[in-house]
Amino acid sequence: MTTLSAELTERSVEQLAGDAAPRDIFDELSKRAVRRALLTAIAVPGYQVPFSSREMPVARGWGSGGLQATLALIGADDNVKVIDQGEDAGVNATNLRRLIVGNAGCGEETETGLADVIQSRHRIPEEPLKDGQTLVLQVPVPEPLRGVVGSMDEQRRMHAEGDYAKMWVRLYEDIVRNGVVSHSADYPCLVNGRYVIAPSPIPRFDVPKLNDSEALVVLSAGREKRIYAIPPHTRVEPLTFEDVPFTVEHTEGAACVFCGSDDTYLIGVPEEDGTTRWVCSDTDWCSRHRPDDDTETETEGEVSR
Amino acid sequence: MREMDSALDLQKELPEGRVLAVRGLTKDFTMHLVDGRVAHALKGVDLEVEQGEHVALAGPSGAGKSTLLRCVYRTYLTTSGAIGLRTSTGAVVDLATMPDWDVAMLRGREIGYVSQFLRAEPRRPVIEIVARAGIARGMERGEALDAAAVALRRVGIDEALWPVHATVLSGGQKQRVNIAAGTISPPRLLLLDEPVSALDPVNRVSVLDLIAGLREQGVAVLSVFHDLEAIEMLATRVVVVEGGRVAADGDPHEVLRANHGLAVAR
Amino acid sequence: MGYSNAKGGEEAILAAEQLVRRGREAGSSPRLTLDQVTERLRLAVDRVMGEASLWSPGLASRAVRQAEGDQFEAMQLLRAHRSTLPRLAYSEPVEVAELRVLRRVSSAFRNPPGSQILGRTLDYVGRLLDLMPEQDHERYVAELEASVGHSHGHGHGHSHDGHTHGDHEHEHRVPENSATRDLVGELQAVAAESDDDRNPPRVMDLMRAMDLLVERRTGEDPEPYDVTRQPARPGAPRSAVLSMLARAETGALVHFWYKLRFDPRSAGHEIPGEVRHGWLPLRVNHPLTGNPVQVAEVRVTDVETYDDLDRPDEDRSRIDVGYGLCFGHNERKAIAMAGLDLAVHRDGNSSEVAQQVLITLDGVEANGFLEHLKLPHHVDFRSVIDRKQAIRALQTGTKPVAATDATPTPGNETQQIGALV
Amino acid sequence: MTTTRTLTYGETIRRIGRAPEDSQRDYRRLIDVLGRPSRIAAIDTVDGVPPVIILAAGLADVDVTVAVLDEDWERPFFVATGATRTDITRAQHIIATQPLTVDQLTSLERGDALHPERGARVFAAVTGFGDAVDGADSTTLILSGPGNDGEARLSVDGLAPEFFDALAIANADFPAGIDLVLVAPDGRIAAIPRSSRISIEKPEKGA
Amino acid sequence: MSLTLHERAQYAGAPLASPAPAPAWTLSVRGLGKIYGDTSEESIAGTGPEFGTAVSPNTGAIVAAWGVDLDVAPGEALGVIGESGSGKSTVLRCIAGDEPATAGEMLFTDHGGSTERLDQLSPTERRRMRISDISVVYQDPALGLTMDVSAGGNVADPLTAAGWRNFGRIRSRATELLQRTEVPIARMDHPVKAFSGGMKQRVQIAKSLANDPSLLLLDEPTTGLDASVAAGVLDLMRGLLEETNVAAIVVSHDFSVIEMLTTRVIVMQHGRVVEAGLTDQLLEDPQHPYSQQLVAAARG
Repeated sequence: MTTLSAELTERSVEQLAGDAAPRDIFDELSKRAVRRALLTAIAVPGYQVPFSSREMPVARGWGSGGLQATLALIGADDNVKVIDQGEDAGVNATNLRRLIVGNAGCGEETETGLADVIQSRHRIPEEPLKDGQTLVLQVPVPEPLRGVVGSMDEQRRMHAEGDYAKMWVRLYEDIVRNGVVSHSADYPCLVNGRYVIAPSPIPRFDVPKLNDSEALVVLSAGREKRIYAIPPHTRVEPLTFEDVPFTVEHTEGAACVFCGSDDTYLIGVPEEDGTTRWVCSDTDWCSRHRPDDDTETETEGEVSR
Repeated sequence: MREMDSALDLQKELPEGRVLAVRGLTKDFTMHLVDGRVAHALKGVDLEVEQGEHVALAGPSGAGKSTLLRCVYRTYLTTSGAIGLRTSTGAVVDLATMPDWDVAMLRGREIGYVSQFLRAEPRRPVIEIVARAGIARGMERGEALDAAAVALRRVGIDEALWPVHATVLSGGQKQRVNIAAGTISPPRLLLLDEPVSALDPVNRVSVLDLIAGLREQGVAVLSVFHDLEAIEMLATRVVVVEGGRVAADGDPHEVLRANHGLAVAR
Repeated sequence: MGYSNAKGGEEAILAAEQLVRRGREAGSSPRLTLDQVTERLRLAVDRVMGEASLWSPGLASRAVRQAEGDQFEAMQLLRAHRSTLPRLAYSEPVEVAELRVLRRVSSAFRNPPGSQILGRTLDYVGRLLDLMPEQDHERYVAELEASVGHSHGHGHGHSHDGHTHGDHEHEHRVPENSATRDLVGELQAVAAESDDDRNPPRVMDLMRAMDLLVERRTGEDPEPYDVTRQPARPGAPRSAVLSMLARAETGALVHFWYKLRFDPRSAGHEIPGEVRHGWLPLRVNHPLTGNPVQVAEVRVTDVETYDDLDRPDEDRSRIDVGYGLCFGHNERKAIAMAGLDLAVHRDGNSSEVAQQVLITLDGVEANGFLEHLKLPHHVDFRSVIDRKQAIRALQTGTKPVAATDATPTPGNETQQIGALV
Repeated sequence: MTTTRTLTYGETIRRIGRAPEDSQRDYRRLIDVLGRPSRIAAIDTVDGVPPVIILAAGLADVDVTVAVLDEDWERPFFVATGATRTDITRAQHIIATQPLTVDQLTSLERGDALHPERGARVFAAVTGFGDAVDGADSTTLILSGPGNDGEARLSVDGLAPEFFDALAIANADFPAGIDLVLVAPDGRIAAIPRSSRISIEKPEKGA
Repeated sequence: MSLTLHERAQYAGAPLASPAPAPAWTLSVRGLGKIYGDTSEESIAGTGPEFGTAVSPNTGAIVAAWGVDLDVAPGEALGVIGESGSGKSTVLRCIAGDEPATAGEMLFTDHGGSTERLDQLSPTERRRMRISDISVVYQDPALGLTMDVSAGGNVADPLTAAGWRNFGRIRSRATELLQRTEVPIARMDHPVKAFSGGMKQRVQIAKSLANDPSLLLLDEPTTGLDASVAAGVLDLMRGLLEETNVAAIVVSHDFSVIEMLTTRVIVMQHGRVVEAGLTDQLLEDPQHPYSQQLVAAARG
């Protein structure tokens, strides 16, 4: 396989890889490698495509995969939204956002509806995503079979042959032993009726949002160097038995103290007196659904751009 | 090794009405574990049994009577010769050379075999043993159980014994269970090897009546009895076997008288 | 003179030592002062103290300098030095609830009681190589000082333990984005006020209130297992596990924790309820009055972590707790310790995991045994060759060589390995 | 459908190589159509260079093996992108300015269940998307599968129905298979991932 | 040794001219061979009963089985008997797909009538056959069961593999099968590692019947169990074989197992079939010296 690179003497690397942007943290050719891997991921929904994941200015396990996917997708005329556990202001989200904006020169946005690319850790925004938007989920462990069988060769064989019997046996054992499927976040799902995936540690509450979504969902695992995707309008079903309905996190009577919502994902804030104050995990959605006369917190209206 | 009789000749040997035609049957045993010596148990036997006929084999013990029966039932492999059988469908087969699977199927459907040498199946209730024979005949399970009940009553096995494992029964009871199994429905060919030897007089008479009754239903019977009285009562023909050959074949009374030298073990 | 020749050996060793000593002083840069080590390489100092299990920033910085930055060497030096110190008394049990927090974060709760105190951490600082030219350093420090404006006083400034004013953080208010301000609540990016008693309520108490925890308290309060006096063996109580973890080498702990993540039995991972870095008072009983007197303060990192019990033989309705505490600011070590404390508890204290935690994670032991391979082994090797030749003789059918008259190895006098002069 | 090259060699090279912001924009449009088979989008064209070359150039570098089935554009492409050239049966990316024959299609690497990522990606030039007035050279495909809410239609001009029959067969044992990107001269693009089930709508009038 | 009229193909392992016409065999195997090591022609010579060894003098390869022919019909159980090392388990593992055969054709017809050449299937297809067409009960339960999983879970494994997705139906099917194999239902949710040897075999049997296989392979199912437990398992096995129309191959070194479960049997020695016949005929009138030896040892 001869290469013509020998003829490239006079062409500098810059022309090939684009001018190194002053704040570059991720070179152009690495972006192309991620893009090529993502093309396969979209064409084979749910298959974990191995890709040349590179170290980022955030530690492995802190979003290096999501960052590479976002940087490969985002353009200067895009708006990026970055959340962690549903919060734009989370310290981790803030750090990632400033790295992305710094590198891509794109706009930043907290309103889900106005963002072109949304990078998130452990949550899918409450606001339904629209055609043209892309959700990038940070993934700690891409392999749903890790807790089922130890050998990685056997895991690959099971995916290649669509042989997930052992996974179903685990669910059966779970129900038999605990009366309920005790698998909490990162609930295994079947994509396009073919591949079982780990949807990243989103709560069960968010899993239905992946089914038949208008937006493209990209799941990127930097440490384990795998990227996989759920194209729009693709069937995503949580693995459950027909007669054991898929239940989501719900606490009777819990409602957000700020916006009163009881059908968004709420988290309990323990009070000194032992009671629990419930608040929306998706802080941006919450701030936009407050009764106008909410006196408790003075809404400062315009959200920082 | 003689050229195997082609099935065609057997066709001729088994006209309508004839059930069994043994032609040139020889049986040798090669005992590799001793020194490879060969025992010639049967040295060329010809024999027929018509439908409804009861041919009794007589002769001293060790003459090859049981061997002959076992060759017919294919428990023993025939060394040479043919064992023609005309089945209830009219097909003619050679039990000596028929493939094993076909023999297994045919035995169940067409041949009854009652012998004291049969080992009772372990841990099998009496009713189950007899019902299995019915199922092998092609009966449904329910039908087979009913037939087994009838057969067992006919040989005087009390209902209390039905759930009992056959292995724990007395010799006589086991023999009667075997008879019940062998005659659960009139087989095409019935092979009897000392069917009444272990029975007390009362049961002996009822079994002999049973056997006699089968003949009237067109069953071809080939039997081995030491009990001359039984032979006289049942047999339509007697074949005397001596030294692996047929010594005499004819009317029971004549043959027995001519061979009064037959030692009869009471 | 042979590697093993009595007289010659001494000369070789002395020559090697000279090389080391002269090497350390070579180079044009000025000698590294102890303060520079403690101030600029403070995390190296913290780590060595942890792994040598001796709290003495001063001695530890000496060890780091002497070891020229080699972590294992520094740990070895400090451990050996520790052996020269007599053990005069035992401190009173330390109540970790008294920890005066410099930094305290919880992964399990968004707003833990007493709020998240981010404090000084690299977690959210861009991990990019700083290529600022040396000459710009002065201006950079000046700007840093200016941006701080008022600077907090911070009490524990006595210099011997290596803390200078650089330890505090300027006020870093959460961005004025109203949507997040009230919801993030009391996110305090500010370092704990050094003098007021920064002592937020424990997340553990909250978990106990929710009655979700496996009850591991047995009511008794046994003397802790002293691994320096009684070597730890599988089956040893939890206190032995905790102290071995505290002395373990950080890299070994991290890798062993990571390895467990790939075993189906422990594939999931725990969630830290609390990660704290701060000061702990150390008290001993006054020899005369008999009541406890604070004699020192020790800076530690401790972690309390929670795991969703998901094995067939475990109570699925409960959560189990793991704990880890180590000297200095070494969060990755404390988190790994807590995780492994949990793993040992769940697998049983004579399980394979327990054995590995108790036996294989000590840096001084592991490295010592590894590097011992450099010791002469020619006696054993000669014997190995002998057996090989015997077997080969059998395989090739040549006359079996009697053990005694085995042909000696080629060139049978020990090889001359002179010190590299 | 090769454009007569009026550009100097150096100029051609410069135009093929896509600047980062261009290849990023092309890519977003590509994954838009790949994620929704039958959707048509458009990339910015560059005078004198076929759009299929432009789109493929934006994704090419030394780490991808490429086969360019066009004598005129082959050398400039490799000089401009530094991609690794290989023959059609081993290439990860195939760039076809002329319609691929069925034999060429069946010779492509399809990967297997253990390595779907080895399946080839074909950038094929087409004359249009159902623009031909009389629909003469047009094939209407019925696509279903991920990305489509039920069935969707895509008319493609310039590729014979047999080509799509062969594609359907090549992608029959999913996840092995080939992903197809279609590029019209005016820069419009569409794509058919291997996950799409393809059938050809029989034209009403005659064969 | 003089050969009887029946010097037919079944004796001394010569291949039958064509599969017996009568029944549609569930499995018809011709020329099955497995060689560990050099699989060339050279390895064959010098191995087999006549040479008293399976190790090839030329190449040192182990000819574990060679030229093995057998057929088994629906509803029938075929016995394969021989001492350890005779190649009987190797034959079974090749049929089961646990090991690739070196040679031979294996024609399989399920009770739906569709036919496959097992030896031409890919490993993936072979594994799919093991879900609902061919089941195996191993001598060592650990090969057939997942020890940490409950008895019910182990039976659920093939059901879920076959696509069962209703928990209630899976549980009742598992319960029904475990009851049929006399496993106490109160213990169906305990991990099988806590079960006795006999009970583990009963769970294995329940699991093997989960998807109504067309062919059941039993590899020394009761070896290693103490007599009374073995008897229970054998009675269960006999009942199941009689009730269902499954074709079965029973590998054993124990004639009482063969006698109880099978109608026909083949005898293997040093990798070759030395005799084939009806089970009662082999016991009463064994032809081959090795068969006579086995019968004498078993029957005395």
